[in-house]
Amino acid sequence: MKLILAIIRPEKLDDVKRALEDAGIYPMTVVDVRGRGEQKGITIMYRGRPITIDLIPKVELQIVVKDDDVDKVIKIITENARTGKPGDGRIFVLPIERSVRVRTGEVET
Amino acid sequence: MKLILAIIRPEKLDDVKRALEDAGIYPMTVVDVRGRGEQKGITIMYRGRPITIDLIPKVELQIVVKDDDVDKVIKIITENARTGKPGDGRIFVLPIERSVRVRTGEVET
Amino acid sequence: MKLILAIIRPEKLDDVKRALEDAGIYPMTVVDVRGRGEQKGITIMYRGRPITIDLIPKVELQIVVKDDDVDKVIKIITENARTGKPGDGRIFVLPIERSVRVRTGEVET
Amino acid sequence: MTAPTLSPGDTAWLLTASTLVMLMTVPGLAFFYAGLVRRKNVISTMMYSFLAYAIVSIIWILYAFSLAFSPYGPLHVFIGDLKFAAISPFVGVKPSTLWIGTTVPAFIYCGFQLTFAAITVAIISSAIVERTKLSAWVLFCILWLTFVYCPVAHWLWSDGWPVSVLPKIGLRPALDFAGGMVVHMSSGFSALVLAYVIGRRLGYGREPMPPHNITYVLLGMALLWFGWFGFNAGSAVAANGLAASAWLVTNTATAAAAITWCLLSWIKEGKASSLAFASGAVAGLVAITPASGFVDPLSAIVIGVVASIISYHMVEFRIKRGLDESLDAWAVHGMSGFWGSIATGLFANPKINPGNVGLIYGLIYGKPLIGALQLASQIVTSLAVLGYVVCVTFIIAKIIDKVVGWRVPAEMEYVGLDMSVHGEEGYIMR
Amino acid sequence: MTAPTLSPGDTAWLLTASTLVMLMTVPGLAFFYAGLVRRKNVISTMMYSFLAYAIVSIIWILYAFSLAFSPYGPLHVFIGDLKFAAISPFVGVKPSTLWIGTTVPAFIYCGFQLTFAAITVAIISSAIVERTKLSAWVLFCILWLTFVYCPVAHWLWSDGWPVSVLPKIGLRPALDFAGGMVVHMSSGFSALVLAYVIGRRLGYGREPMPPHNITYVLLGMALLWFGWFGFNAGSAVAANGLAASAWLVTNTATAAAAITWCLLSWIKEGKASSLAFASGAVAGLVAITPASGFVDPLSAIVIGVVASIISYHMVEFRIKRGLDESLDAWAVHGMSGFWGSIATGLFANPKINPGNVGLIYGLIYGKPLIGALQLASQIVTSLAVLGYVVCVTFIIAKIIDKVVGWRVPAEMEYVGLDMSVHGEEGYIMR
Amino acid sequence: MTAPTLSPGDTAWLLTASTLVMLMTVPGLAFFYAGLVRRKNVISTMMYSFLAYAIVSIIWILYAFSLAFSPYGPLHVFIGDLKFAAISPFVGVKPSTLWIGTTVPAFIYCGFQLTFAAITVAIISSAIVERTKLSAWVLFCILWLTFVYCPVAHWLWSDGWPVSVLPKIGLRPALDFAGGMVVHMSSGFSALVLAYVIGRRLGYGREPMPPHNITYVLLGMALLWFGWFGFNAGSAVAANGLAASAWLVTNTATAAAAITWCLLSWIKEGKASSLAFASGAVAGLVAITPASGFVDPLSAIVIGVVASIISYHMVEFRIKRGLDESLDAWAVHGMSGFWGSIATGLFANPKINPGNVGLIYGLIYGKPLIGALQLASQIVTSLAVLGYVVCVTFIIAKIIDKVVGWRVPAEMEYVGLDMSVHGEEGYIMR
Ligand SMILES: Nc1ncnc2c1ncn2[C@@H]1O[C@H](COP(=O)(O)OP(=O)(O)O)[C@@H](O)[C@H]1O
Ligand SMILES: Nc1ncnc2c1ncn2[C@@H]1O[C@H](COP(=O)(O)OP(=O)(O)O)[C@@H](O)[C@H]1O
Ligand SMILES: Nc1ncnc2c1ncn2[C@@H]1O[C@H](COP(=O)(O)OP(=O)(O)O)[C@@H](O)[C@H]1O
Repeated sequence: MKLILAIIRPEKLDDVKRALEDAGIYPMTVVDVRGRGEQKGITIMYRGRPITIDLIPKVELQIVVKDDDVDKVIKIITENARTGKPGDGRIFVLPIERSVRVRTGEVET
Repeated sequence: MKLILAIIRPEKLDDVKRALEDAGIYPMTVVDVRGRGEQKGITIMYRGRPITIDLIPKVELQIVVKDDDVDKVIKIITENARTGKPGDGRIFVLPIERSVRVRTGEVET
Repeated sequence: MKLILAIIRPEKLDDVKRALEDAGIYPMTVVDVRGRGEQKGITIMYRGRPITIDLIPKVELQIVVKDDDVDKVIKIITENARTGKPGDGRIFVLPIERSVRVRTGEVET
Repeated sequence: MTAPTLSPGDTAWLLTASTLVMLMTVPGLAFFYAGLVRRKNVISTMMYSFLAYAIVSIIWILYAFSLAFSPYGPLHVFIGDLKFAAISPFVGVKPSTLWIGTTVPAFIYCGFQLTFAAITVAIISSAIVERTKLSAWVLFCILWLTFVYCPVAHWLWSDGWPVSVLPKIGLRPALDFAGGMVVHMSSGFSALVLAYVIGRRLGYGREPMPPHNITYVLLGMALLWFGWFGFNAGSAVAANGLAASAWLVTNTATAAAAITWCLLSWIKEGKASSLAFASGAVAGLVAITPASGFVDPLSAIVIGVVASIISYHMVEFRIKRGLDESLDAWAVHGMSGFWGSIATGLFANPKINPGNVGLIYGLIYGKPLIGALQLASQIVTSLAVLGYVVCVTFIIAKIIDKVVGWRVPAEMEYVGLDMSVHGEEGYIMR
Repeated sequence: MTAPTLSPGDTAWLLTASTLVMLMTVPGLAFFYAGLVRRKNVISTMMYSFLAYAIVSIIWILYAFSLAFSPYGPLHVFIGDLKFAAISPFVGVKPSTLWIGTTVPAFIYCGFQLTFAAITVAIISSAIVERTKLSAWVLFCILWLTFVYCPVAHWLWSDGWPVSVLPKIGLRPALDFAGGMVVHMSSGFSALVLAYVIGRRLGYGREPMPPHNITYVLLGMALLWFGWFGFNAGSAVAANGLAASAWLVTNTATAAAAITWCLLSWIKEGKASSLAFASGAVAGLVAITPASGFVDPLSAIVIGVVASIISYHMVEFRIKRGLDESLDAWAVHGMSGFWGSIATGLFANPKINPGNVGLIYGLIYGKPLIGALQLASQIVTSLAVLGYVVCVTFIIAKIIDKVVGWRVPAEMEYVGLDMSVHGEEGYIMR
Repeated sequence: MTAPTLSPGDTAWLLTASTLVMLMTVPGLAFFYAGLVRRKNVISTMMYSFLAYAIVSIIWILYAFSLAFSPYGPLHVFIGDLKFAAISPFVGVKPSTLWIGTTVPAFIYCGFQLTFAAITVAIISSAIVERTKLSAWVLFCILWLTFVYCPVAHWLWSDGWPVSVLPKIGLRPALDFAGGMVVHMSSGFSALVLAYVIGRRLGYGREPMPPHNITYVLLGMALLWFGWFGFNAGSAVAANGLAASAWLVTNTATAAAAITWCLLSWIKEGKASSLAFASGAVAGLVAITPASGFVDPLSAIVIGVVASIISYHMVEFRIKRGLDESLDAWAVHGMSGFWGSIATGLFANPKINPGNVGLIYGLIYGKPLIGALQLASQIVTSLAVLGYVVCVTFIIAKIIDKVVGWRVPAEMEYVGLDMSVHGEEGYIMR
């Protein structure tokens, strides 16, 4: 199993969620975060001065899936969270050693 | 060392925290998250129409423990966060490569 | 690539951010969390009674960097987030298997 | 009888006072209560108050004002008739001798009383938060206003037995300047009954249910305090010395009670809780309400201090009994309203309101009998109000339970009523 | 002519009413609108209202009051002159027969009217939120106040053609008690025009843009309702029976409209939305505004119910058309203001305000012609206001677009105006 | 002497004005200040204001009103006596010639003044936020009210030397219509002294300490502005032309000052900060306060603009000096209060308040000497107030430091006073 950490634009959450549902991927955990990428945030010219807003609100999805589903999930997220402009986000894949269901105590792998 | 990610019901946080304390496990980081499991959230019948509330507030515990303590912590969490109803949550175990204490800079393993 | 999870004091965020910038490390994700370390929170004497405040607001940095940069980032964070008093925080390093840029879909390693 | 003359000064004050009392419910009470519940029910809790205000506003015009304030009808010792229903036959732009406010247009006397009826109903919602169907609450508002509020208001403020019959049997007319019995005892004890009938919130006692926004509680408290000057000083129905006196004793009792409860929490629990301050302020406001047109500022201090001591212990008692009377309307409104009604019979000072003497000033000024009789009237009437309110509210509550049912399904309660009933989220702070 | 005598009672009420109306904008409207936008624009949205209030406050004193309320000047059928500019020549501590408020000091009549002008401008900001330059807004406030508000206010409330010319051509003087046309139609239709000129927010229709803080919307609604008693009952410019009547019908129509819209959302969407309640309350307040000095409480119920039905469907229509008139000032203020202005010609009851008869009471009391003429005057004047406002606002909006441009750059809009324009973050809750 | 007659109109306005001023502290100031601190101290900051209000409310009744407003006693040039302590001997339901408000019941004159005393004390809390023991604050409230507020209020508003002695030595009686010196200079300079004695917050200057909730600051500002109409127009102690004038100049100066400070931030810092607008509004309100019963609207614009310019630079100066006078009561209240007191001696216009002429209108109307003498009186009295307040506050602050200590332990400060002192969390938004 893998933990997929996907940091995306908040306004794309609904689209991504819906697309994942359509693919049969329901479970997820969502965290409200702030972030910046390589652009060092957004720089705006205002009244002739540059202003940098460096931590922009983002949403982090944490999705644990079977190894086989990783590619599918990544594909869905990239396609649905994309605007083509800087700030679209990043997806990271982490290894999971064990997964336990609290309700039953059962261990999944 | 392992990072235990446990997503539980917010109203069970106090119980879990207390049970961990009793077992000598103090350190933890708590994140407020929203999530849904395989049930796709909660579905309610209201005035004859089904309503799905899909992202329910949850609490994510992040606890880094020695490898030997992983089972104990999982056991304590499952026992104390359980209600037996859908939505009780999930526990994931991730490998940690290094752990550093900011105050001293010392590396633990 | 590695995911560096650094839990630090919120009031040190600006210093750490600035120091990382100076070292050329821009990208990061920031999560507002609460936590306690081995001290079980802060204990205060108030009107003769001990009071324990157990979950203190912290900030969690999530920074994904090339393997070579890990030591540098850890050093910068420890140096700039340190006050020398309990509660300075912890840094954990986790392995990343894959990293995808949403905007382009390109996979980094 | 010559037509009474309109006083612009009195009218100005009544217009203002009515507006102030309106603010107590919309949004005063709404914020006070909404701050005390969990985040997932903030909208729902506010909507109970808002809907109560809106529903009472309409019904008041249609028939409730007439039921409560018409001095006519066969049962006029108990309740008015429908002579002024739909208030169309009576053109209210002129003052009328039918009501206490003979120098103000009847329309604003009607409006002023409307705001009292509305807040009384809204207070009761504190007992049902986080678990109750909206339809049940709407139904309750209508029935309770009709069968509980109208009679009790009629008793004390129109031609009811406590003012018309008691004097005939040798007692004094019962005093309730601004609603210690009519508003606070009736709503507080009704809240207790509802809490009993509806039952506890899921997880009550097992899970923490801390107030999600104390700043809203404090905002609500402040707006209540602010509006209460209209409530009490407005009840003089004139801009005169009595209104001024009511203003000052209201502030005094409230401050004394707020400090007292805050001190109790400081001493007993080691923390000077702001919620303690807020609860104390409300207890003080409630307790001075019936007395505010009769007592002097020093007595107001005593009334406030005792109110907080009583209500503080009633909260403890309520919790010990495991009753989820969720926001303590009974302990604060019911019991401090009770205390204030009795205290009126103790501290009424004839230098403030000539002719009205409580036991203590009766002893001082050599009229102990009149004072004792006043106290007796206060006790008798309070107990009658208490008994009537508890019985009728219980019947209404049970009927509603049978007909529509009070509780939402468990999943709705778990998710929170904001999402499940209103389809809304209070705050989206991300 | 003898100098009019100051009435302390009337003055007390006008001082209070002006203060209440001030609160409607600062912070009533500011919170209402700020709660409806996304978190990243909460400060920005409030600042539009606050700046509108502050700018109007200064300009009003300098020349706008004179333009609107001077009965002199060559164009006095259309607009006043600058005789009272800078209000220095006229010392306002005494009452003046020039204005309706002959028993109150001219200064407070000027101040009362100031608060109306300010809120009218502020309402328009609802159409431009989350995407507009501050400089464009500041410019708009000045131009719109001068070229739209001053003439329209002059028409109805000073010596304009709807009151001075219409009677001469056989119609009745147009009635607008507290600003159905002057305040609500003018701001509502101007909002529509601005929304059209400025265009939609980025992502509108594609991304969810839920209100970030419904509790602020409800707080704003409550403060509007509260302050509106000053708005409508204050428009009697005296503490008299008419003020009392206006108070009561205002409350009645508002309650009826709030319940109606809430019911519509319950029935049609399955949820009793609190935003529906709030929108209904505002629609009711708007609709009763022009009628509040003329109609009785039962008519007020009808006016409120119909207002919500109309505005509810106008919101739907607006959304279907894909127009980002962001916070629905047009649907609520514009259309309910229109309805209320017409309704005044239907429901005016001479028992409330002698001499003023709408069509319905005209039929009842045997004066159908007068009633019909009144209705005609209402329709003619409403349409004239509508036409004038739309045209002039369009011109102003286009000029500003050319000169400074309305929209901020896309990145600023994305980041939010709080950070990019004001350099501030509304809440730092971490 | 015949007993004065009660005026219902004046009484209605005083009842309203007192209620409005109460709202300025509870919750106006509380929200203004609480929004400016960090989230972890939101409750604590509010509680300083609430407790100040409650404590002053009680002490005022017990003895402070008498000390401040009794014209009797051996030291009556400096302070009153205890003749009216516990206000029991004087029955306040009737007007009294002892005080300026001869047409209103003495009780409400006492209540009106109470609200002034309370807000003055509460303003000082802005200097001690986020680091101070509750017990020290409670003690300070009592001592400061007694030894600073009562004398200074007596000087200007009862029988003190600036009104009784200055005329005898050839100067004019000092003018302070609504409290430029009594309220704002005294609280502002006391805040400076306290900040100096208590010292900086931990991490001040090294860590960012941004305001956690700007919407609360704006809400607080709005409620202050709203309530200030009661503060200034109420200080006429009648519903007359002077009250109307005070209403209008208050609004004008405030708007001018808000725009000015906002512009300064726009020009100098590139952002039109909403906090700048709010600070400007308060500076304008403060500056017009002493002048509000004397100046015309055009002068009010000047007073407002200059107030913002002064206070803006004083904030910069304070920051440069590294002083943690945390919420700038000194820069805003102290310095704009000073400016307003001087400005009264410049701009007083006899057309507004007959007999009172400032230097500028003295020159215009050919009475330069009277104007100059007025200005001299304003300067002398302001400086005396400043000197007295600074010295006595310093002594009180030092005594409290010795007896109970001002600062909480460092860990409590780190965790925040909400959790550590009050055991509460302001918001639980999860
Ligand atoms: N190396 C990283 N480590 C942690 N978070 C990152 C990293 N790179 C990006 N992010 C997160 O992703 C968000 C979007 O990244 P960004 O670099 O702007 O996207 P892109 O450059 O691919 O368009 C950032 O705001 C941040 O939260
Ligand atoms: N595969 C997953 N990936 C990420 N988070 C998950 C996953 N499964 C569950 N969660 C988290 O756990 C919470 C509870 O899960 P749920 O499936 O409802 O519990 P269960 O089915 O075991 O009763 C969810 O709200 C979500 O936050
Ligand atoms: N074992 C752990 N697992 C998860 N989080 C931890 C752990 N230890 C510390 N933390 C996080 O780091 C924060 C600071 O830790 P603390 O132990 O107080 O620092 P130190 O002891 O190094 O001074 C805690 O509040 C918590 O959020």
